[in-house]
Amino acid sequence: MIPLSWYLMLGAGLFVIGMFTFLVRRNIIMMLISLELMLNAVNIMLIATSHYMQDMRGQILAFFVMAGAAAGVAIGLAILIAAFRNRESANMDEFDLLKG
Amino acid sequence: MELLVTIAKTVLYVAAVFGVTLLHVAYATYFERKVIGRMQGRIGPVEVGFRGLLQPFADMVKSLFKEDIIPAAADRTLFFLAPVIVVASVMTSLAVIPFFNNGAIANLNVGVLFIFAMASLAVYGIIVAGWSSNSKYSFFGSIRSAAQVISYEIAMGISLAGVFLMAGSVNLNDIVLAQREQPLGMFAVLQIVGFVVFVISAFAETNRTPFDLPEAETELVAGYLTEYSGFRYALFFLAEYISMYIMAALIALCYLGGWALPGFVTRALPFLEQVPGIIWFLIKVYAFMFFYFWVRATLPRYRFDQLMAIGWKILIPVSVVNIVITAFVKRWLM
Amino acid sequence: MLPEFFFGYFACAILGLAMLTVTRKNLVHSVLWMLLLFLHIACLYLFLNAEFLAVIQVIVYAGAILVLFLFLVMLLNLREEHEARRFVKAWQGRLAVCILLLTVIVISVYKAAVQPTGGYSITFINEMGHTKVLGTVLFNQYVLPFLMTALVLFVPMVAAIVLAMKERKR
Amino acid sequence: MPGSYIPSEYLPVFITLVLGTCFAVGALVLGELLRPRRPYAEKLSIYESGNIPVGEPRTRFDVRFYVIGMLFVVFDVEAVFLYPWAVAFGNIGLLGFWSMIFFLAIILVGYLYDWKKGALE
Repeated sequence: MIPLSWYLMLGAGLFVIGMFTFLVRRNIIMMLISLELMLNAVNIMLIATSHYMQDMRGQILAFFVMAGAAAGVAIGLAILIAAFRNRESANMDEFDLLKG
Repeated sequence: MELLVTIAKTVLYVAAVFGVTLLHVAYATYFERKVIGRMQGRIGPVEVGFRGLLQPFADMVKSLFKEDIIPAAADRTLFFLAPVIVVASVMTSLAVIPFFNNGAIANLNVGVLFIFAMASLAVYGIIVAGWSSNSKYSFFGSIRSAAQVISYEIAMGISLAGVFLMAGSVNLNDIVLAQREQPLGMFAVLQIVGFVVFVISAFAETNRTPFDLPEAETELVAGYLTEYSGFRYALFFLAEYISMYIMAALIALCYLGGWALPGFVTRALPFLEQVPGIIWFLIKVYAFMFFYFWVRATLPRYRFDQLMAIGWKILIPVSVVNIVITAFVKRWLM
Repeated sequence: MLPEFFFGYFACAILGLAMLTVTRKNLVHSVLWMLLLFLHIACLYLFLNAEFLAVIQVIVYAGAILVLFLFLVMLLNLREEHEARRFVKAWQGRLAVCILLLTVIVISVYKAAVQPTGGYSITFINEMGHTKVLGTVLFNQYVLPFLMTALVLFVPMVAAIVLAMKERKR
Repeated sequence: MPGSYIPSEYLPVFITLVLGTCFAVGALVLGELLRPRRPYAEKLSIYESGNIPVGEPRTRFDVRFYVIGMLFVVFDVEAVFLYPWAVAFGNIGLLGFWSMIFFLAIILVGYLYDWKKGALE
């Protein structure tokens, strides 16, 4: 018998790993990857809670999160392509000028 | 203890399924050469064994003993891993195919989706193979190949949604049982549009002619397989044939009635119920395998832009329209 | 005993693979470790009796999103960065914030427990099939969020073309 | 009971996965033991129709491959929403039915836009 809090702590650990990477890495692709890790951490928590409550709401929400993640990644990477044309780099520090 | 017995039984069953599948694959290559040979006015392999029946084993021994070259610039771990990913993912999807009533290794509730999931993993094998070889032809071939496979995966998924709609389930066993009372005992009649789309995508998914661009010798040497030789190449080849079987099995199960006989046939001729279902299943699978070879002997290859245009501009819209019409008909006319 | 063993394995594997994912220098390796991570998360969903979501995790995350990442990493052919330029300079403060956040979450969920209030028990889901249960709930009670998802998916179709294909006009 | 659920129907799948991987690795290792091994530099170099390899092997490729990948992600998610709808078709009301038609219509608009812009060429 596993208590729900174990799953929540696992999710928290994954979330913090993703968040730390997001904060310290400069590479945009790496930052997007860590964003995915955070979303997955939230999904684990949602599905676990939903399972323990015997309710479907959490799972539906996790489903929507996946769709949102897909859309977000597609746009994020498209922005990266557009930015890459101007700077030839995927380094976040290079994109500090607000002009095309 | 009970658990160990279950595991041992499953291991034996899985090993038997693998063994039989590999034997079928070996003879599928022989069958293919014979069929295409006859169609082109040749006789195919005759030298090894009676009428060339041992040819597949000769090929296997040859590729086992052939020197295998890993390019110096390759990423060795990934180079080793790529065929393993492809073969393992393809063989795992064998687990959900019911060869007869409840005859699947695992009767999953998400059966068909599991096969899709495994097929989407096989794309990694292709990309990793091309990238790790560190060669232009391999790399470009793998990207092309991956683009092709993912494009047709969508058409395939959406066209199968029509079948899910008719059957009300994604479990392969339930899909087969739902077809019994359909016209001719198969969904291929009412879902004819989805069926055609699925068949075309199946050719593209398994990289068969007329969509075998990844292996178009005239353009990109051997595509992502350029740097692979010896038994590694043989494993990719094996995976291609197993996935042909899986596609043929999916078509047989989802559109052609699988191992079941139509209701009106069993009512008219009850003794046919005694025939094991696996026989009907294999007849359908082999009919489709023959179709694969027939097409290969007949049709020329498409150009890459034509191939993408067929996938994106024809198959996807057609399959979406098909599912909308199916939904309307099912809602108000059935 | 068995559930604890499986949970322990998956927890260690998920955290370990996440570490591996974010520390690799070569982005292709990073993405491939993440593939393994997503497969483990999918297996974890199986233990939460969410088999449809497990399959979707593989199809959408592993099969689509990661392929897009891999395409982009190869498309841009990014160089491996210098060690010094991989991280921002003042990382100690950010680490402290992260550890603080972790502590806060762990303390707040440490004793978390919920009552099984809904009617979707394990037997009910297994009998009806997870896909069917989820579809029934989704399309009867969550129609509006679903329609908003359609808009969410519409945006990348337009935006990505506008952003990525800019060059072709010249 | 939540918290002690074990998906026992996936045990055979796991066994199949293990055996399949073992088969692939075993075949490669067997080949490794059996075959000859006489490498030299030319043999290990990359195949380029007999010429000496030139240029960067992992060159950048056309952005349209990325656009294809992006469209693939969107359509994949769309297909994934279709499955529960199709399976639960008998249980969903009129609103759920029309919502999916509306969903497909929105996706269709985006698809036509992409077609017009030449993303599918």
